[in-house]
Amino acid sequence: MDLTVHRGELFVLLGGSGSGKTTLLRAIGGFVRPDAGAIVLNGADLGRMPPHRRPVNTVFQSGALFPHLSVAANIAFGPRQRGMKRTAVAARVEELLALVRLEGFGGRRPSELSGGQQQRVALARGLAAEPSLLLLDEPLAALDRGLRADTAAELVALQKRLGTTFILVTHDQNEALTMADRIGVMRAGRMAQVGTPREVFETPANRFVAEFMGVTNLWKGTVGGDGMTMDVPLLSAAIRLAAPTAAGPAAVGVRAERIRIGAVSGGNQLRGVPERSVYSGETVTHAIRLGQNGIVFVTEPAHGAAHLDGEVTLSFPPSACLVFPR
Amino acid sequence: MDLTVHRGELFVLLGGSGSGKTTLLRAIGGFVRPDAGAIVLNGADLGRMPPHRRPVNTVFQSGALFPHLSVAANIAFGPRQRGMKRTAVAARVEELLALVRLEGFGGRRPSELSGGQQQRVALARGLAAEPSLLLLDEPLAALDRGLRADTAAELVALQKRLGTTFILVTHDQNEALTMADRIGVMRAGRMAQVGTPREVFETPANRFVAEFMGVTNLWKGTVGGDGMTMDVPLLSAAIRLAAPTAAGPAAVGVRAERIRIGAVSGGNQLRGVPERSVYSGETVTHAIRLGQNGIVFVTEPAHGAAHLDGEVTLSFPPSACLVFPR
Amino acid sequence: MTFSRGLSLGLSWLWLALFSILPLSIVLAIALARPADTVPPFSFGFDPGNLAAAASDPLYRAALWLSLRTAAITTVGCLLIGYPMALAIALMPERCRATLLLAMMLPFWTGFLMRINAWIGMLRDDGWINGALVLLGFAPARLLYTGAALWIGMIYTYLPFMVLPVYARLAKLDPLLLEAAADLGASPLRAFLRVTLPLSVPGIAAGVALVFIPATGEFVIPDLLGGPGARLIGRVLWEEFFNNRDWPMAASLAMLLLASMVLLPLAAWRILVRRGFAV
Amino acid sequence: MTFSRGLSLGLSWLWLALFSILPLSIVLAIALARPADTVPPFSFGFDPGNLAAAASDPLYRAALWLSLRTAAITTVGCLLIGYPMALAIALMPERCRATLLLAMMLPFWTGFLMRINAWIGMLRDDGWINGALVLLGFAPARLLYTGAALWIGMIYTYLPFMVLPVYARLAKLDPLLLEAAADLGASPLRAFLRVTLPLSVPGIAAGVALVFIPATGEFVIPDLLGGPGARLIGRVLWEEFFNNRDWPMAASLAMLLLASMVLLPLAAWRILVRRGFAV
Repeated sequence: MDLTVHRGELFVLLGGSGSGKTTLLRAIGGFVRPDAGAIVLNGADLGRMPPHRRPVNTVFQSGALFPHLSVAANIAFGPRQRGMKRTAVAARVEELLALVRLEGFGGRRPSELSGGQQQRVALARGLAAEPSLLLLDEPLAALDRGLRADTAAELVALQKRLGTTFILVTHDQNEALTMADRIGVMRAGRMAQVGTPREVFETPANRFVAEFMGVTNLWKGTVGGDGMTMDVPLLSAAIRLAAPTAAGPAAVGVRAERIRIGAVSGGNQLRGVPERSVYSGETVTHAIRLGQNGIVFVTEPAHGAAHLDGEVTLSFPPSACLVFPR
Repeated sequence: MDLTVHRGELFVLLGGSGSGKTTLLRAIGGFVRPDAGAIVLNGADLGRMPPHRRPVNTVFQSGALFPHLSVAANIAFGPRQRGMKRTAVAARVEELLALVRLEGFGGRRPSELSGGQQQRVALARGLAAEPSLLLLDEPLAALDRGLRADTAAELVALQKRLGTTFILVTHDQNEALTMADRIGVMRAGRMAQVGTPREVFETPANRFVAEFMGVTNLWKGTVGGDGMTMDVPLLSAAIRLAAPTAAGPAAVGVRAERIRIGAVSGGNQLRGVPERSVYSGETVTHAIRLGQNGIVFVTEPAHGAAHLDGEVTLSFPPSACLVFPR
Repeated sequence: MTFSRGLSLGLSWLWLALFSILPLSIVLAIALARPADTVPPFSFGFDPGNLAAAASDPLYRAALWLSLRTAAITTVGCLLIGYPMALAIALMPERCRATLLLAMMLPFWTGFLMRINAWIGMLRDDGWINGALVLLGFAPARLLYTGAALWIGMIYTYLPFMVLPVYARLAKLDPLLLEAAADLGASPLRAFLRVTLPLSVPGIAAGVALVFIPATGEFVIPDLLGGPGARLIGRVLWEEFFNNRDWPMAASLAMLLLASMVLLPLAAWRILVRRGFAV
Repeated sequence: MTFSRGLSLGLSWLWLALFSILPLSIVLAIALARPADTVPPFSFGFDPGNLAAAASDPLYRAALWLSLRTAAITTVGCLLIGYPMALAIALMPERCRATLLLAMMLPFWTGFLMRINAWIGMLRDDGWINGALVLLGFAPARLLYTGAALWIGMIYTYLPFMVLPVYARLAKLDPLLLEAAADLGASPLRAFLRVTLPLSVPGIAAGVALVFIPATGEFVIPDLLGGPGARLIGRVLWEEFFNNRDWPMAASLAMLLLASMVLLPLAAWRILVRRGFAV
C-alpha cells in the first residue's frame, strides 16, 4: 500500500470493520509497528520513533479523556509534556476552549460533560500541542445522529481555518463524502481506491467500492465483441454501454436513482413487475422483478411518486452504466 | 401519554437520547414500574405483573446473550422456562435457527459469532417463546452500516410473515421510516406525533418533529390577516402559503429538497448568494445567504448539478410550506 | 510501554525466583538431606528416605488427612455462608458496596484473638452456653476442643477469602443478563440457578483456592479451639521443626503438604471443567 | 429481583448484627464491667475506669504506639514491594494474569510457618547469615528478635493484602489512557506518574486498610520474630486475657485498639482527599 496525504488536507480513511483502517491509524500514531515499509512525515521517517516523540496527536474514538483531571488539565496535558511554560499553557487552554466553544468548562471533570462536549474536549486536547498531523478515530461515532451533521460541519470548518492536516477514520460513507478533501477506501488492509469524494462516488474503481458507495444494482454479464453492449443473463437483456470496453466477462453497476420508471428514448429499457416499495421519506425505493431471479432497485423522489401496479418499463442512459472487470 | 399499538403491527418508537423511548419499552417489559397509568395487553393489565410472567419478550440492544450457554441453549431458554418439553424445544430451536439463517450454529458460544450473528440469535431467542408482543431495543445499532439495511429488510419481512406485534425503539429517522407501519415520535417522555411514516414525514405535527424529520429550513414569522401569507423577517420576504392559517406568530418549514434553483412560475421566489456546497454523493446541499443572517439550504441531485456562481433565484411552491404555531 | 513492560516482566520473574522458586528449592534440598547434630541440623545429600517416611508413616498420614478434611469442611462452610453475603453486597447500589464490604469484613480482620477468645469463653465447659444449658436443667456438653469448635473458628477466620473473590466476580456480572432471564420467563430463583450461579464459578474457584490452601496449613486455630486431639499437619510440622529439630522431616512434610494442596484442587477443577460447569 | 434483593438485604443486616454489632456490644459491655473472681471473671456494671486506665497507662500506651508504628512500617513496606508486583501482573496479557497472580501469591499463603521458620533459621545468632558473616571474617550480628526481623516477617505475611486490591484497580485501568498519554508526549515514566499512579489511589487506599488494620492487632509474628521486647498490643491483650484473667481490661484494650485502627486511616484518608489525590 502506497499512500500520500498532502499537507493541510482532510483525508478520510473509509472502510468497514476489519478493513484495517484503524490499524493504519495506529501505525501512524506509533502504537503498532508496521511489519514492513516506512511512514514519513515532512521528510522524517517515523518508523522507530516511540509514540511520545512523534509530532502527531490522536483523537480517540472513546475520547480517552483522563477521568482524574479537569477539562483544562486534560487540554494542558500535551503542551505541558512538550515543555511549554505554565502561563503559556494557561493561555493556550483558554484559546482552545474558545475554539471548541467550551468557555468556562475548564474546571469540570470529563464525567460531568455530555458525549458531544467530551468529544470536543478530546479534539481540543489533540490540537493543543499544535501537531503537524492530527489523527481522528471515528470522532463522530459516539454522538447522537442529530448532533453528528453539525459536529461534522464544525470539524471541517475548524480544519480549514487551522490548516492542520487531518486523517480521519470512519465507516460511514456519508460522513466521508461530506467531510473529506480526499477519501481512501480500504478493504482487507489494502487501498481499494483513493480519490476526491466525487471520483470515488461517481467512478468507483471496482465492484467493492461501488457496493460500498451504495450501487445497489450490480449484475454479472459478458461484454460483446463490439465492446459497446453487455449481455446480462439474470435480466435476460443486453445493455448498451457508453464507452468501448474490452470484450469478455464483466460486471455492470447502475445506481438505483439513475433508473427512471417509464420509457425514455435513447436509453436502455427493461420491463418488470413491481414487487415491493420501501418509503424512506425523501425517496421511495422499488424492487422490480425481472424474469425469474432478477431484481432491479429503482429509487425515485417520494414527493410525487406514483403507486406502481402491473408491469412497468425502466429506463437508464448508457452513461449510467459503471463497468467493472470480474 | 396515551398510545395504542395494533395487533400484528410493527410500531417504531423514535426519539433522541433522553426522549424516554427506552424507559417506555422497559415499562412494557416490566423492568420499571410506571408512576401512574396502565399498560394493557390483549385486554389484560400488565401493571403489577413481574417481567417473568409477562407474555412479552425483549431483544436487548447489546443482545444480552448468556455467555456461558450455547446458541441453541440461549434460544431454548425461553421455551424451557415456559415449560415446553425437551423434544419440542429442540425442534423449535432448529426452526428458529433456520428462520434467522443460522443453521448449524446451535453448538457455538455467542462469543464465537460476529455482531450481526449475535443480533440474529438475540432475535431468535426473543421469538422462541412465541410472545404476543416482541420489544426490540435498537436492534440494528450494534451492526455495521452496510449490514444494517439488509438486516432491517429481513426484520420487516420476518415480522410480516410471523404476524407478531413488534415495538421497536430507534433514534434513527431513516430506520423508522423504512421499517415502521406506524411511528411514534417521542420527546421528553411525551408523544410528539403518532402516524404512518408518510404522515410523520410529510405533515409533521410540530416544529420538533419537523426538525427531527430533517426539515432544515425553519423560519419564524407572522401570518398576515388574510391567513395566506407569512412575513419572515430573517429573509426579508413574504411567503405565500397553500392553505388558510390563523393569523399571528408562527413558524414555517420548507424541506431543502423542495426548493429549486432558478425561477419557477407560480411559486415563492427568493434571491440569495451561494455560500458553500456540501457534496454527499447522491445529492449536493447548497447554503444560500439571504440578507444579513438568513441561510436557506437547498438540496438537489448531485448528478447534473450546476456549479453556482453569483446571485441565484430560489423557488418553492406554497404547498411545500409546513406551518407550525409558535 | 515496551520499556516499563520489560522492566515489570523482569521484576516479576526476579520475584518468582527469589520468593517462590528459591525457597521451594531450599525446602526440597533440606527434605532430601540427612538430619545431623550440627547447626543447622542437617547435612546436604540425596536421601529420599524422609520424603518416603513422611508419605507412608500412618501418624503423618492421619495428620494430613485430618488437615485436608478440616480444610474441605472449612471451604464448604465458607462457601455456604460467604456466597449469600457476596451476593447480598453485589445486589446493593454501587455507591454503598465498598462501605458494606468493609463493614462486613471488618469484624473478621480486627481483634482476631479477641473473638477467638470470645468463642472459647462461650464454648468452654464452664462457659456461657453450658451455663445456659445447666440453668435450663440439661447436662453440660463438651463443646470446646471438638471438631465443631475447630470448624466454627476456621470458617469464621477464612470467610473473607471466600467473600472477596466471589463478590468481585458477581459485581462484574452484567445485570442485563438477569433482566434477559426474567424477560424470558425465568423466576428470580431460576435466573439465579441458570445465570448467576454458573457465571460466578470462576469466583467460587478462586475463593475455594484462597480458603483451602491456607486452611490446610493452619496451626494456630486448631491449637486454640481443637485441643490436643486436633493433630493437624501444620502442628506436626511445628513440632518436628522446633521440638524434635528434625529439619529434613519437617521439610518433607512441608513438601507433601504443598503437593497435596496444589494437586487436590487441580484435580477437583479438572472434574468441574469436564462436567461443563466452568465458563 | 425485588424478592431476592429484600432477602439479601435482610441477610446482610442479620449478619452485621450477629457478627459485628453484637460482639462489639459484648466487648464494650465487658470493658465497662468490673473484674471479679467468678466465671466468667467479671460482673456487669458501668465502670469507665478500665477504659480510662487502658488509655492512660504508659505501658499500654507504649504497646499501642509500637503496634501502630510496626503496622505503619509494614504498610509502607508492603506498598513499596507490592505496587510494582501488582503493576507487573496488570501489564501482562490478560490470559496469563490469573495464573501469574496465583503463582506470585502461592508462596505467601502456603507453609506460612515453614517460611517464618526459614527466616528464623537465616536470622538467628547461629543462623546462615551470621555463618556467612563469620566465614567472611566479620563479627556475627544480632538479627533475630530485632525490629528489622519483625518487619520482614510482617511485610512477608501481609503482602498479598496489598497486591490484590492494587492489582484489581490497575487491571481495570483503561489501557487507552496510557496510549493517550504517550500520544500527547508523555514518556512511560511520566505517563505512570500522571495517569497510572493517581488512578490507582483507590486500590492503594484499600490495600493500606487491608494491611494496616490486621497488622495492628497481629500477635503471632511479633512473638516469633520480634522477641520479648516486641510488646505489641495484641500480645498485651493476650496476656491480660489468659495470664491475668482481667477480662474488662482486655476488652478495654480491644476497644482502644479498634478505635485507633478505625480513626487513624479515616484521618489519613481525609487528608488525602483534601489534597485532591483521590478519584
